[in-house]
Parts: sequence; C-alpha cells; structure tokens
Amino acid sequence: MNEENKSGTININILFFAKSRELAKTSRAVFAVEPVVQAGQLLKQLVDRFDLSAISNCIILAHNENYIENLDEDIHLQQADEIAVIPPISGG
Amino acid sequence: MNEENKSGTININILFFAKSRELAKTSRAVFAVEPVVQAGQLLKQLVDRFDLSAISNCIILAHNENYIENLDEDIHLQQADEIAVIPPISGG
Amino acid sequence: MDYIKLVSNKIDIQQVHNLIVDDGCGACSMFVGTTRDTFEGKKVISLEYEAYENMALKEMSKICSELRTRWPILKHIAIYHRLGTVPVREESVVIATSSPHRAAALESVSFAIDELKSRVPIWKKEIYEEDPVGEWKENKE
Amino acid sequence: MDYIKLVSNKIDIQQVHNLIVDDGCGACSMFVGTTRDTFEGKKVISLEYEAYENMALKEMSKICSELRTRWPILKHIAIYHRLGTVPVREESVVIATSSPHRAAALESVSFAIDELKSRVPIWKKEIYEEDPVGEWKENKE
Repeated sequence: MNEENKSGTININILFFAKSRELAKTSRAVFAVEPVVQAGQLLKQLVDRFDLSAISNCIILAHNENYIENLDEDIHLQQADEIAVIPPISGG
Repeated sequence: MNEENKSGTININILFFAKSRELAKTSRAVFAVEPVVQAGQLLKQLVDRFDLSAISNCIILAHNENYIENLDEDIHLQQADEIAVIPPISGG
Repeated sequence: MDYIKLVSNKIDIQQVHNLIVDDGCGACSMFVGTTRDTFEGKKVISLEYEAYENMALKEMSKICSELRTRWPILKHIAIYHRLGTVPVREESVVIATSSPHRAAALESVSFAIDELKSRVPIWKKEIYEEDPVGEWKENKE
Repeated sequence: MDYIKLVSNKIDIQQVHNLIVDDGCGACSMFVGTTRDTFEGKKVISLEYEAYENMALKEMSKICSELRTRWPILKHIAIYHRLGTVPVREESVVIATSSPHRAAALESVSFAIDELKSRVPIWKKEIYEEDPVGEWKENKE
C-alpha cells in the first residue's frame, strides 16, 4: 500500500455514493493518479473511468472528508487518501 | 338571579386571578353595577371595592371572556355577565 | 386538526408529536417551555401556573385560527399548557405544528409562542428557595 | 453538550428532548423531518437513506460549532439522522436545541436544518408504489 507504482502515480481510494455508486456499480475502488492533480482533471478521469457521465455536471468531490470547493485548484494527494464522489445531497 | 335590584343596577360576576386574586382575597365575587358603564369607571369601582390599588395601572378587564381593548368604551352588561380582572399575564 | 389542552400533569412530548405527525407532512416543529432553576440570582424551586381556563382555551383556539390564516399549508396544530405546580426542568407549554414543507412548521411555532405569551390569560408565580411565598411574573417580550 | 448521531432505528422524540432539557434553560426547540406519502402525485412507500458516514458526522459537528458561534447562549444541541429504510410517517432527522431564552432555541433549529440539508453528505432515494427502483432526490431549498 505504501509504495508508489512505476509511472510515478499513487493509489488513492475512491468512494461512491447514491447515484454515483449505482453508475460505478461499486461503492469503493482503488485508483492510480498523479500526486498533484487539478480537481477538475481528477473529476474528469473519474467520470470516464467509472461511467459517471450521466451526472458529471452535478458531482462534487471531497478529499479526506472535506469538500473541494473549487475544481480549478490543485489537490495534493498521498498514498491511500480518500476521494469521495458526491452527487447532489438530499439529507433531512 | 334574574331580577334587577331596586336602584336599577344589575349583579355581575367578577373573577380575580393571580395577584388580583391575592389582593381581593377571593377568586370570585358578585358585584352590583349600572347596566351601561364606561370600562374605566368599572375598573375604578373594582379597584376601590377590592383593594386592587397596588396593581391598578396594569390591570385589564375581560367581558364574557373577551378582552376590553379600550377603557374609554361603554360596556353593556347583562345580569350574570362575567367580568375578569386580568393582571399582567405570564403564560408560556 | 387543532389539539388544544390545559393539563395538570407532565406533558408527554412523544405523545404530542404523535398527534401532529401526518402521512402527508415532511416537517414537524415543536417548542417546549420548561421551568428554569434561577431568576436574577435567586434559586427557583418550581412554578405555579393558574389560568382563566375558559378564556385561555378560547384564546388558544384563536391562535390556531391565526396560524391557519398565515400558513394555510399547516396540517395539525397542538397547543398544550400545564397548570398547577411545574417543577424545575419540566414542561409548562408545548406547541407543535406539522406541514408538508418545513418553513411553515418552523415559522408558525415561533409565531404561536409569541402570541401565547402576549394574549392567553395564564399566570405563573415563581417559588424561590429563600422565599416560598414567591412572585407573580410578567411576560415582557 | 453536542449530541450527534447517525442511527438505523426509529428515533425516540422524548429521548432526544431529555438529552437537551436543562435546569438552566427555559426553552427547547425541535425540528422533526418525516417521510411524506406523496411526491408529484406518486405514492411514496418509504425513503432509503445512505451517508458518507464519517464526513456526515464531521459536517454535523461543524454545524454545532456554527450554531454556538451564532447563538453563544445555547446550552445543548442534538442532531440525529436516521439511515436505511424510513417508512412513511417516521422520522429521518431530529434537531433540537435548548437555551435559557426562546429566540436562540427557535432560530438555531431553523438555521441548523437549512445547513444540514445543504452540506451534510446524506442521500435519500424515494421508493414509489409503481416504481420500486425509486429515484434519488436532490435538496433544492
């Protein structure tokens, strides 16, 4: 788990909820990514890889349980970090 | 109960609550009054008769379970009508 | 439905909630007034409530009508007030409303407790540890 | 005290009230969200809730901090959210606060349910009588 893979990418954990879980057909996946990546780029990669295009415009991401407010910002990732795919919420 | 007394007055029921009940030393009394009387006049008579001067400035009256909004108005009373002496309320 | 009641025993919160919850409603709001243990540094033991009962019920009913005029979406309304001795920590008043959407439920409960305090003929006397004769209170808000 | 919880069974309203009632408080306010039986003419059988649990608890805790900043007078706060299947008429969320005076209790509960709906990662799917696959909802307010 602690070793980087050959291409310089690291493995992070992706969590899927609600509609995104249904589209991805899993609630959890390991995903290889560059350690520094623009949030919007990461979202795009996840949409492509996990068939999320139906909801791509309304997804937001959370990094280690904190919302990523701005898709333009760079995220600094560590091995085993947690990225959650958050479709529109509807608690209450 | 239905007969008017000699002087042309009628008998109404006065109810006392909270501080006014303690000052009047009763929760209920029969009181003889003119059938048409200004609310402010009636209040003054009640204050004098039932030792309510300590709270006379903050009492309001209710006539048959409805607040008398204006002490200048005339009240038209019937035998056995109910006048309540209402000190400042504090429900809730 | 409007549920209006003056009671002499402890009010069961769950029971009042059960009165107003409704299949067609997504929101229930509730205000509970309880007896505080202090007033201006004096230790309060209990409150004694008395009411002009018939008129209090009439005024509580008028508050319900007023709520229904302002928030026609409301489904059920409950206004319970306890009389007699209410020890510290126990409920003196419970107001609850239900509505399909939450704004009406929240706003109406807030409005109703203001109205109740300003127009329903109920009185409370605070009984203090050092002064068992107590003092009649006056709603100021 | 802040009482924050994700639960999988029916929420006991009286029990939540008992958590927040306090000797020094005269006011408790409570909001209860329940499952409605209809949505746009379709008959709803139940709601299915799921949460990003750790993050949801974190966000609920942030809401408590926010409430205490805005209303420092608040004594206790309880935010309970149910997960899994919630049948029509049963509670999905209960928010309750206590305060010496009523304004803070009433306003803070109203604020807290708005915040919860806009930032806590919880999702609900409506299961319809004619469509047991159901539909993921989205908070709009």
